[in-house]
Amino acid sequence: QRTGKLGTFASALGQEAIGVGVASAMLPEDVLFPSYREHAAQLLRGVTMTESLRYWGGDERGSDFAGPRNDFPICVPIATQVCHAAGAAYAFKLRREARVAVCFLGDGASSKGDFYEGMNFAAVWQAPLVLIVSNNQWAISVPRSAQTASATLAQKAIAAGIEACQVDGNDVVAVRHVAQQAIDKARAGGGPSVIEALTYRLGDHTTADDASRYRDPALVQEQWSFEPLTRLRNHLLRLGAWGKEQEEALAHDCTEAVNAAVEDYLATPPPQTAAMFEHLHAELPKAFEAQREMALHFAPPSGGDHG
Amino acid sequence: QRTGKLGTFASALGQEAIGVGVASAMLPEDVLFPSYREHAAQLLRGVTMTESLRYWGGDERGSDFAGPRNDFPICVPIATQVCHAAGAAYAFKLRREARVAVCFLGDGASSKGDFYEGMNFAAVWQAPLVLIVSNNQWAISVPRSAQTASATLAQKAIAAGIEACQVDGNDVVAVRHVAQQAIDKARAGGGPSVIEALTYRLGDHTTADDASRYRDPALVQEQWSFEPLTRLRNHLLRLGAWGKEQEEALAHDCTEAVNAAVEDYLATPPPQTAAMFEHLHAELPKAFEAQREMALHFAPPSGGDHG
Amino acid sequence: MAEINLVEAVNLALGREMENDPAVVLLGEDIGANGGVFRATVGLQQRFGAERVIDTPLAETAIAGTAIGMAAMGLKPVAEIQFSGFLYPALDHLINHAARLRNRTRGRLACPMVLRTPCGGGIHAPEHHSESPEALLAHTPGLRVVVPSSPARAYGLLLAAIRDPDPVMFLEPTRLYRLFRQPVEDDGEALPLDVCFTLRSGSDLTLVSWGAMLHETQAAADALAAEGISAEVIDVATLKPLDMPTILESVARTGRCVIVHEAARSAGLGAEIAANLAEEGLYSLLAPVQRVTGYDTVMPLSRLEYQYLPSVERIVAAARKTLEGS
Amino acid sequence: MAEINLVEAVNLALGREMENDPAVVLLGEDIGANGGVFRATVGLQQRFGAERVIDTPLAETAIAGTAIGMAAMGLKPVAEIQFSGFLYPALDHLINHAARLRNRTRGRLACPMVLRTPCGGGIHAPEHHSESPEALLAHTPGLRVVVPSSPARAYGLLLAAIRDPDPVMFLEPTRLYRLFRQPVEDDGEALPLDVCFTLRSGSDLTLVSWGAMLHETQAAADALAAEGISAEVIDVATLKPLDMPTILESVARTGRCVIVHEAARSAGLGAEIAANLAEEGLYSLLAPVQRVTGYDTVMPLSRLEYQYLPSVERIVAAARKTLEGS
Ligand SMILES: Cc1ncc(C[n+]2csc(CCOP(=O)(O)OP(=O)(O)O)c2C)c(N)n1
Ligand SMILES: Cc1ncc(C[n+]2csc(CCOP(=O)(O)OP(=O)(O)O)c2C)c(N)n1
Ligand SMILES: [Mg+2]
Ligand SMILES: [Mg+2]
Repeated sequence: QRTGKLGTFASALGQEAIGVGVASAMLPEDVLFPSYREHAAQLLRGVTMTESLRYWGGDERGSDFAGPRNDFPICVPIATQVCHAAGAAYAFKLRREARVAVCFLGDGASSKGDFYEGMNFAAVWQAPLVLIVSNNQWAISVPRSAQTASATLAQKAIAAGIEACQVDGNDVVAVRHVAQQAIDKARAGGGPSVIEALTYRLGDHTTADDASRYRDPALVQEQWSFEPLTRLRNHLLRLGAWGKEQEEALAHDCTEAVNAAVEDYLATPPPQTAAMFEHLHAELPKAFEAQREMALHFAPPSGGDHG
Repeated sequence: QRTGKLGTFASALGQEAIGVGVASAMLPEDVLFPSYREHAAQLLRGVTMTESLRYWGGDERGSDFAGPRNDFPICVPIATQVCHAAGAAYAFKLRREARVAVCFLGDGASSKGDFYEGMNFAAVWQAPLVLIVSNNQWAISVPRSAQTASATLAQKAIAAGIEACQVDGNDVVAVRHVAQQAIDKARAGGGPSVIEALTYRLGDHTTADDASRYRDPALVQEQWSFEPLTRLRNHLLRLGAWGKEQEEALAHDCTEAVNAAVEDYLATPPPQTAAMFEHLHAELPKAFEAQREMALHFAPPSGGDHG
Repeated sequence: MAEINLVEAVNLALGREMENDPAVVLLGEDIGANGGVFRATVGLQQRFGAERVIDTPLAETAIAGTAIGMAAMGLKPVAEIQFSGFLYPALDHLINHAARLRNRTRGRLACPMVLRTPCGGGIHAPEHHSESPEALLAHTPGLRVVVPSSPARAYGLLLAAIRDPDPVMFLEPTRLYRLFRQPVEDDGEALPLDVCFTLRSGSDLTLVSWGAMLHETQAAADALAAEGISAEVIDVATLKPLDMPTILESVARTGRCVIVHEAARSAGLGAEIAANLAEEGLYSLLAPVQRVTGYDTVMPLSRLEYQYLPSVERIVAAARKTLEGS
Repeated sequence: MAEINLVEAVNLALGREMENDPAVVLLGEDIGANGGVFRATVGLQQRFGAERVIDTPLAETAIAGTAIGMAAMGLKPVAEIQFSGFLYPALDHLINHAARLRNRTRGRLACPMVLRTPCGGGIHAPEHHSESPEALLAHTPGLRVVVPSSPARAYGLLLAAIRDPDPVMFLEPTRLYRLFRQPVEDDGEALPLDVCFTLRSGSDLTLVSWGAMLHETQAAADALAAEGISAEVIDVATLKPLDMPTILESVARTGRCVIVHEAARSAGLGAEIAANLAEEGLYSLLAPVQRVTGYDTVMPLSRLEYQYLPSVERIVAAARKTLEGS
């Protein structure tokens, strides 16, 4: 946004362990239903950084994942993805496929009817659905305490009669453990589960947000001591499974990968005007051809502008 | 319907005790948000049988209650009334009025997002709302067991962090007792509650339905032994507080009242064509005057036809 | 060949396509054991099982939302919204997701679903049961909108809707469900989803309508014929995408057009047709276009509904108006 | 007199009316401490307290639904839907309840609520943030629909909307929020809710638009003026009820009309205006009506949005077309 090269972006800062723990417990044939904040999960699923940059840069091609062809694109209308995931889970069950629909949502999303209705359908169907509620304590400026009077978000699953648990969302090992259990259970026909992963949004809501307007930076400071990467590093160091060299090598590899992705992204030819009409329907109805002609007639030679 | 004098009608057969028990615990200044089946509650609130007949006969004037001026009209879009009731409860709280919003819904309605979202808002607001879930075991042809996997409907309140209980909905005394507690608590600023009143739909869903298509009449027969009026009668008889004379007197009074109401209803002049435009807005915008003229121009002299 | 009514034709098409294609599933409220409140799905759960004819909990948002997930994963869900007034909670999923999934993913995922819902008034139904929401759907890019007006077209258009690789909104006029019978062969032949049907040719003016209103429109054409006025009658059938060439060609011949629909006038689909005439057909118009529509008021309860719905008298009067002074 | 932009004008009107009328309450997501994602409500919670400026949980259905309950009980709720794409879950309550409560109860209960939502594209916002849903609302009997195009009109029309005894949908073009400033006096003067505003008079053709598109439309009028073509520019402002007399009077003088809007073409509000011209203004039309609109495609992500939105070039070209051969 600031550079004009990217649009609004929602950072996962502080809650990366959830995406990693969950996605690492999924099989390739499972299907991910991501919110806009679970980049970690998408990366593990095989969505490339270049694709993510394209999407956030304002280009639909960013959702045409080369890797996980069946994963859903990022869902912006909050909680609606829960219903889509429940329907997908039903399809798997109907076809006797050992696949699981894994869906991410936030604490704010847990207030929306879509979450409740979708969860209830999946429960009645005993469909292979795992719902991960990433409770980062904030829905933009609305704190968890103002979102609902329920003591936990996990207990919302009681309303649908399904199993739920809370987990320390900043402990990647713990997340992986409970996610594996829920996914295995779903795959085995045991029905849906809800996992409330407790974490904290360390960054602004998005690059368009300024959290200092509504939350005390001191609160955020405290939370940095639970930051998941530091915790994992310390854990591995204690185990002697990690050291300065690996750290540097990893940092180096990441920088390389990010730079390569950014270059790729910047080298992407702009979307063409005709793209607006290409995938409206499998085939463009005759009735809209004139509109396509007009769009092409008035199209700038350059194609689309920068995000 | 059959006589052509009334439209579709949803009978409360078998669940009259819920409406009576709840409405009798309300104060006049409280506000009722009825579903289409809680005639008993509406009657106690002062909605006349003539008004009900007008509504079900296809005449909006049936919702212009002479008695409870602030009560909401019957709500047909399932569960939406929960949100309206939550908003009304907020208004009472904001103005420091000791009034309670009492809202009826069914077991099927408890699957809808509106129920969940409205309940959650009221809980966050600690607003004076009492939700009565009349669980009559059926949503048209869908049995309670297929509606949700949760063991009870009362436990759905846990999702919003509010108090709930189950009550024998065919025991008018028990219903009155728990309703009084919930309403008093709400009035005193104690926040919302949910009451699941267990009952059974003894009749067809509506006069347009034929329940024999989807449920075994034998099941219904069994349920007749729990029919609330019989139970109340037996109870009063045991107490010696009721006898043949009272029974006959009551039957006589009821028949009189019903006949009077039906006469009243049949004597109601038909709605006039202009009525379509009278209450669209407080004042009809100029833009629609021509449409009004046209409607009047083509109006049959008789006015509206029979329901 | 069996003579069937419109709701039986819907049932026939559903059964036929469930036979043809194991990916087709039905979901909705009371569509199973009860066979649907209008009996559109009667017998299908017995035939295809409860896994393919799904009685859902009471939640229209989730009915639409789960259908999208099913469709994206290769099923061909046909969702039923029980009555037109309960379509609104499904709109978010239809507009934000069903209509866009293909575009959003550049064709990687698609949404081959059908949403069936009864529509329109005229059967003295309760409140919120007599809506005509077609314009809301037709305004939404990515949705096809179809309204059949006869058993034969209901059968052929519904087959086409189910086979279409993208979301189709299929609105069934309740008043026509049992109004008349027609021989319909269960031959699995679909009808095209992008053409109007000319039900009657005429030379003096063009009457354009769809759904239940074609009943009044045809009656009006008869009344006009009795006066020696020859009216062409066009059934739009597929409201989006709209087959304007057929309508423009007709008006080019007749020079006069009356559009009839049940939905409220303002920003209804009749406006879109009239607008196209003002843009593409202006020079062939010999008289102002007339719209005979529901009023911009709330659909009244049953006792006044026939004063809200366009009547034969209103259509005939509008037709005469286009012929005034000629 | 302070020079303010459109979002500041919205804030000014809200503050003014909350001062005037204790029944006015605001509810929505992030409107309190955060002052709204577009800063429309900044400072109001501090001024009027958290009981009157309510940060709700994340649920648009309940935001609309609870506002209806508040309004029926005598409050004057002004609900904010955070972004246009999230209006859809509120439609059921708006269409089935807000728009009908007065009619259903014969005036016993009413719904004096305002629903504010940003609308339109052009600010490179994320997916689902650039919708133009005005036609869906304008098609709904019982709703008023208002779209301001300047700080002064935003102030005056919003005051009128809050004071109106019935539901008003108030769509705020995000692209105009900060585009320009204008002196606006906080005099509590409301503007009428049923008239168009003629922003510029002309004799050769009439340009009709609303909201952000008036920016392009005015620029087009300038470009045409440079060619010696005199264009009248009308801001519809209140889309429902529609002030057709003003538009018809203008077209009667100019004989030519170009309608510009951002929403998809099919069954957009432009169709309603063009339809009225074909009905009431046919004989004054010297050339086919032209609509310059968003395409019947999904609003693209930011990199193509300016190719979706009507451009000055497209408006000028359409204007020239109406003048061809004259
Ligand atoms: C239906 C809907 N309403 C509002 C928004 C605007 N919005 C985007 S993110 C957000 C807060 C979501 O909070 P949460 O669910 O906790 O997820 P988080 O952002 O914390 O990951 C809101 C209100 C939206 N995207 N969708
Ligand atoms: C939103 C919505 N969907 C569907 C319907 C049609 N419908 C009317 S009653 C009913 C069943 C309701 O069951 P329940 O909530 O248990 O109430 P009951 O009829 O048993 O009193 C249905 C599906 C409706 N009125 N509203
Ligand atoms: Mg959050
Ligand atoms: Mg029930």
